[in-house]
Parts: sequence; C-alpha cells; structure tokens
Amino acid sequence: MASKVARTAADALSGVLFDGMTIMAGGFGLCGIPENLISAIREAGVKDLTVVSNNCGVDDFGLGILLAGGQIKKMISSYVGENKLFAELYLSGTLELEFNPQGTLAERIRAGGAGIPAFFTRTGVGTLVAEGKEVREFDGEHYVMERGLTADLAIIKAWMGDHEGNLVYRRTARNFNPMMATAAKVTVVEVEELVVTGQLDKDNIHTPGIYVDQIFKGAHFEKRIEQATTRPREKANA
Amino acid sequence: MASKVARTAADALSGVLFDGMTIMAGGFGLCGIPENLISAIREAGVKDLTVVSNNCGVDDFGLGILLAGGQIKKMISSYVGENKLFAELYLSGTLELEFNPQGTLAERIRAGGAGIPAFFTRTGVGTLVAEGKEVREFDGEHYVMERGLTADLAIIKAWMGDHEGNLVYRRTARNFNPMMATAAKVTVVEVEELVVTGQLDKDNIHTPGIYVDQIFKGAHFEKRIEQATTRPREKANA
Amino acid sequence: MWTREQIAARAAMELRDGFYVNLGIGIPTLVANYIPTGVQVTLQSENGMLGMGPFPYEDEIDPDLVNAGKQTITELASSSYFSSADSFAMIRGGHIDLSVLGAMQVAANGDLANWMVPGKMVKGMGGAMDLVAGVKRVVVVMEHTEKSGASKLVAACTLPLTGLAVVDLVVTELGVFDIARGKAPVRLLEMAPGVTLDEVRAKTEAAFEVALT
Amino acid sequence: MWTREQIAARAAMELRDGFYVNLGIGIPTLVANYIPTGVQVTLQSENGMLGMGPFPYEDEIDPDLVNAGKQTITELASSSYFSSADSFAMIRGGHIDLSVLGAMQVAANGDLANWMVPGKMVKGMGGAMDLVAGVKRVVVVMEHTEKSGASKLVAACTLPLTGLAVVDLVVTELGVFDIARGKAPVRLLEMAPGVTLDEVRAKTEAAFEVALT
Repeated sequence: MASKVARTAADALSGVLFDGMTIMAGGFGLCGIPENLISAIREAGVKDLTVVSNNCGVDDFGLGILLAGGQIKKMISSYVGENKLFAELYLSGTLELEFNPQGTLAERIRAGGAGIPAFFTRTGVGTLVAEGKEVREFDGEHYVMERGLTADLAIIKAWMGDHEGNLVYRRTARNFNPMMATAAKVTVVEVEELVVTGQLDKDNIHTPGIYVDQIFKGAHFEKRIEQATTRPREKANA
Repeated sequence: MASKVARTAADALSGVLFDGMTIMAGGFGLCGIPENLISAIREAGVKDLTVVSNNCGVDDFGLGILLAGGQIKKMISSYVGENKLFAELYLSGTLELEFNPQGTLAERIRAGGAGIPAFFTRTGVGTLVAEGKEVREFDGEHYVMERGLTADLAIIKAWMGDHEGNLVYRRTARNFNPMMATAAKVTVVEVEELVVTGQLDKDNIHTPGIYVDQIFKGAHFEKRIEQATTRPREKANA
Repeated sequence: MWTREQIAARAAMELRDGFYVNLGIGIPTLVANYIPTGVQVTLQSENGMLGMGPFPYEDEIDPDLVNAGKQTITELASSSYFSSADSFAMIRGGHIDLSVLGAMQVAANGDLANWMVPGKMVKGMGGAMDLVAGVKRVVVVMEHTEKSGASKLVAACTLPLTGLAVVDLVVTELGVFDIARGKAPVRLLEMAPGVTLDEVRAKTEAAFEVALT
Repeated sequence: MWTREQIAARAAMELRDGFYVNLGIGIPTLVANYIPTGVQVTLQSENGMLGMGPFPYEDEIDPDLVNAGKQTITELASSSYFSSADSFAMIRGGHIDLSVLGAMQVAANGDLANWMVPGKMVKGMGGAMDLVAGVKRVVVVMEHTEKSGASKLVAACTLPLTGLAVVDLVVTELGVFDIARGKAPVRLLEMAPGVTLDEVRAKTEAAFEVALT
C-alpha cells in the first residue's frame, strides 16, 4: 500500500496546492494549529485562498503569516479579534469575511464530512446570521437551515499519529481538528510524535486513518501561547 | 453535589419509569446491551413502551425479555431478524414497528442530543423510507429530511465509568451507546467497572459525565454471544 | 452600587448545586471566584472541555490547555476533553444549565445584543449565539449604562442581535432584573446598596415592574 | 458457471490497493478470503470498527468484538473503534471506497432491491440503504436467477428499493455486468467458463450490450 508518511510539510503538500483553493485549518486561537503546514503554505506562495478556521492567528504567527503574505482572499471564521493586520485588510476591502457562529461552524464542518448537505439549528435565528437562509418551525420553535461545509484541503495538527494515519489529540488542542480531517478532499496532518501502527490505543483513536492522506512529524513546534494567565503560588505550609 | 452513583439497577431507575414512555436502549445485537437495566425494567413491569434500539435482542435475552413480557408497544429499529417472538407479535398486529436505516437511526439520535431538529441525508431517497418526508435537491443531488430523535430515558452499557459519570466503552460494544446517552431526558448507565473520578484518561472519555444522571456497577454481565464464529488454529510450526 | 466583583458575586448566587455552567469572557469569568459554599458546579469551556480548573501556576502552563478566552487553564480530576463539534452539540442540545454572559444591550422582550456595533470593526460572535440559543438559563452581567449615559436595558435592541428572547436575568451595578425571556414584564428584583428607585428609573429605558423582595 | 467462492473471488478483483471496503453478509463476506496479492485493503464494519481482522481462534473470542453480522471477529494493529454515528458519518460522507453487497434484484438503471419482499416478514434494512447511498463504488454479488427461474437482473425492480441508481457492477454465477449506476446501457463484461451468451440472454431480463474483453 502506498505509504501515507511524508518526510516534511512541503513533501506532504506536494501536488496538492493551487491558487483559489479552499483550505480548512485546525486550531482554536493559537492552540492546536498546524504551524509547520502553515509555514509550508507560506513558502509555496499559493494565493487567493479561502480559509476556513475559527480564528486567523496573530499578526506574526499562525494563519496571520498567510494574511501578511497576501495569500488569503476570504476567511470563514467565528472570531478574528487578535489580529491587527486582519482589521486593516478587511476595512480596506482587500479581504472577504464570512462570520459563522462557532458552534454552527463546527457543525457545518462535521456535516460536510458526514454527507449531510444541510441541517437546522436554533443558533442565529432572528439575527444577521439567518439573513437569506430558510427559517422553519419544528414543534413550535424556529430554526435556521445551515449548509454542510467541505474543502479542497484540510491541514491538521495532532499530538500523536501512526503510519496508518490514526490520530490522537491532546487536551484542548483537539478543537476543530477532528471534524476538519473528515471534510476535505485531501487531509494532511502534522504530529508531534509519529509512532508505528499498533502503538495507539484502539479504543481511543480520535481520528481513524481513513481520513488521513499524508502524515509527517513536524520539524518544529513553537506552540506559542496567546494569553499566559497564571495565579500566584500560595505560600508553602511550612 | 447529589451523587450520581446508585447501588443497583432498580435503585438507578427509581422514580424514572412510567407506562407509555420512550426508552432508548444501547447495543448492537447482543453486544454492548444494558442487560442489568433491561432485567430491572422487566421486573418493574412498566408497559406500553416505545423502544428505540437498533435490534430487539433474542427470544430469551436482551430486549427480547421485554417483548416476552408484553411490555413493548412499538419498536424503532433497523433490523429485527434474530427474534421469533418479534415476528409473531408483529404479524398479529400486537407490535408496532418503525424501520430506520441504521445510519439514519444513529444520526437521528445524535441530532436529538445535539439540538438539531432535522437534517438531510441521501440515505433512503426513492425508497419506502422517504415516503411522506420532504425530499430536496442540493447541488444536483436529492436528499430526504429526517428528524432528530429524543427519549424519556436512555439505558446505557459502558465498560468503565467514574463517579462523575464519565464513560469509556470497549471495542464494538460502543455502537449506539454514546449517542443515546446524549438524547434522553434521563440517562442511566451500567458499567463493568466503576472507578474513582480521576482514574480515566481525560483525553479519552467517550461520554462526558454531563450526560449521565445515574451510574452503577452491574451485578451480573452474561455478555451472551449471538454468533460465535471461529477459525481453526493452524498446526504449530514445531 | 455594586462593583464588578459584586456583580459577579450576585450572578454566582444563580448557581445551583450540580449545575453545568458556561462563563463568558470578562466579568462572567469572575463568577467562578464566588461560587457559594456547598454548591458544586462544573465549568464548560466551549472550545472543548468539561471540568475547567483554575489558572495554572507559572510552571504548570500548557499551550495545549486553554479556555474559550484563549487563557491558559488547568484540569481537574473530573475533566474531559472533546472536539468543538461535540462541545457545541452539548451546548445546542440544551445540556448546559446556565450561562453567564456580557452584553451591549438587553431588551424587555429578552433580546440580547452583544457582538457587533455597525460601522466598527467586528471581531465576530464566537460562541455567543450558540450559547444563548442552547443554554437552559442565560444570565447577563453588564454595566447598566453606556459611557454616554444611554441605558443598556432597553425597550428594544437597536444593535444587531445575538439572540431573540434569550435572556432570563440581568445583573448590573444597580440591581437585578428578571427578564424571563420576554414572557412576562421585566421585574426589578433587587437593588444594590445605596441605589434609589429613582436612579434605576432614570437609567433604565425598558419598562419594568418593581418586585423587590 | 462460477461457484459462490468463485463469485467472491471475481468480486475481490475489484479491490484496489489502499481501498477502504465494507463487505455485506453472505457471499460478500467471502470476498475477504480472495484479496489479490499485493493489494492491501482495510475492512470497515458499520457497527463501529475500521481494520477488521479474521475470525478469532476459539480461545480468543470476545463478546465485545463483533462485526455487522454479529459474528465474533478480531482486531489488527491498525484497527480503531468508534460509535455507530461516527461509523455512518464515514459511510454517508463518501469515505468508503467500495462495498460488496447481496441483492434480490438489480435493474438496468442501477436501482437495487435487497431488503424486503411485500407480504413476508421484514427483518429490516440494517445499514444497506446507508451503504448504497454513501459508498463510492457498489458491487453486487448474487445468484443470477430466483429459484423460480426469474431473472434477478431486471428491466425495472418490482421489489421495494434499497437505493436509486446505486449499483456499479454485478457479479453472478454467469458473469460480470457493468451497470454504471444506470448512466450507460448495461454491458456484459465477462462470462464464467462454460457459460454461453444464449444462456445469459435467456436468464437476463435487463437489456444489455455485449462487451466481452
């Protein structure tokens, strides 16, 4: 069987990128983002991208570097508050933006991967989000119809993965990664640890290998923290 | 906080059962069924039940014993082939039956738990399953609209659970249990091993405790096998 | 008049033992510091965690463990992690008992506006629309008025909505208002110390009944 | 004429290296015994498993490990387990490359009937409707005729349907037919040894073109 294992991010993306494509990028804020793949896309210089991602990184890290490179045409996101360049590009009309409520975005992606072209949700009824969409009553409540979402490519960050493409995420770095892995024509994954098939617990594989086309061990993980919030250590009870 | 831990199945179901209620029962065939809870419902004698379950047990085990007790008014299932009494009751008009494609049943339950009143699927278009339902075209394909499904009670079998109600399933005994745990007003769970909160791997909890109202260690697990299919052991390479 | 901390403490009195709770960013986050004695609640973070612990000590910081405000946090013995899809299935499906959120405007009919001001750069609604649509009880904590003096408890929202008829209770520095999702007239339930009814009337655009206990 | 085993072996030639495959109950299950050398496929079981192994030795039997036919099976190094909702998301979402299923009738337009006979006790469709609606390529293996002699490869299905225009290929004891989901005329691609074209014509109700290679 053709191996799914690639050596580098550039390797894993070879032949996959094209101008005007739609890319789903996992992560919440800077947590659980595919930083090696984002860098490789920056390198590749592909442009006019539509990017589906809950956020858009910060000015010099995460998806922010694709913004800085002028590679993104449109974002589909729920919150983009951490990024000054984003505001500039948007206000100057250079960047298109589609806001989705976070749960609707997550469910649209899950639906896209699960062969569900549309579903109804109470989220957004009576708001700007529902404009132009069908609103229907079920059992006395109103719901808006939302469409499934798919992409040409999903770029995913997992904690561990095996040669088969089975993936395990760690803590809240899971976030949007599992759904995005199911919703794209091609799914490319970077992991912190690449293990031999059979090493992961079969009852606890978060993304089965069927969803993964290429997998590689990331060369470098900065894992930058957006808001390091701490509490003081209490005095020792000596 | 009021404890979720009960001593017995009867304990866990105390005050929950009533005639005419809808019960979701986890399991696929006889694999991963809540056998202790089924016995307790048999004991309790509650009747006119609507039962949502992929199958209906066998004549003398699993949901079959509720059929034998004349307690079930209606089944919502995908396949009921393993049960002679079922056929008799159905053909005599004593038992109502609603067939759902297995994937549609699983998704309807997931939708019920996830606040989605309806979704579209290609499954069943042009068949008896689509009769009386809306069929709609998205991007040139036809899809049928299916409704979310909820219940008064879900009876669930997990492998391990903690005092908080966090659950872990084992192998293919997972099946319908996780979705059903999310889709009922009250969810009662039997486990093979009840552990102290904190013992389960937090990255690998299949059902978070928020979905669980009562949990207990099952008194007895027969875990009957429906079709023991084996292969002969090859001669040792001596 | 109540301080931000006192507003949070008053909102915390809405918590009941065994509740699963989602707290928004800002004053709502402070509510976690005032959970009443004998009340145990489980905090949900909509990015994919149930059972959120306190902020970490400096040497405990983990970039893989953040809350919905992207702040570093810790886990508890009872914690579990899941995807954002599973997290919002939990929220949308009505499994969270109570949410505490900030607001720009709350209307007498229960409408909530808290995500955009036309003409200003919009950061996005994040999970707010999902929370107000799905959570069983929605408590708003906010300043009673804008800096301009305009009331934020209004007859009808003028800002773009986050949700229709979704607010149950409002706590401001002046007092507590029962909104009841617009199913009944707004009622003033409590006034903060030193606040007069005249002051509340002067600063409140929404009509309300006085039902002080 | 092909035996059941030979039908399964011919169907197995449709497998490609790297395919994710779902095999139905009966003859389709036998296909796993004839996977061509050099071809590696991963078997999905729709109750919630990817990477299905062979039947267990007697002392390996595990009641928590069954396939969609409720038979005891084993796992492989590559296996993973998931819920039935996740399993059918995989199927419905078009992630399975090929499914081999039995049938009562296949029509020239690609329609499939394999779950009920009116007037007889109906056991249910199980996962069949989901599989034919979601899997990329559907191969049917069946006996060419009923015991009555009636053709099962028909001009139009008379039995209640499992899916509309879903069948890609049919393998029977007489040969192999390209159905192409009804997008082109049915073509006879291969005949089993000892079978004549006249015999195929006599036993086949559906119109077909002869395209033997």
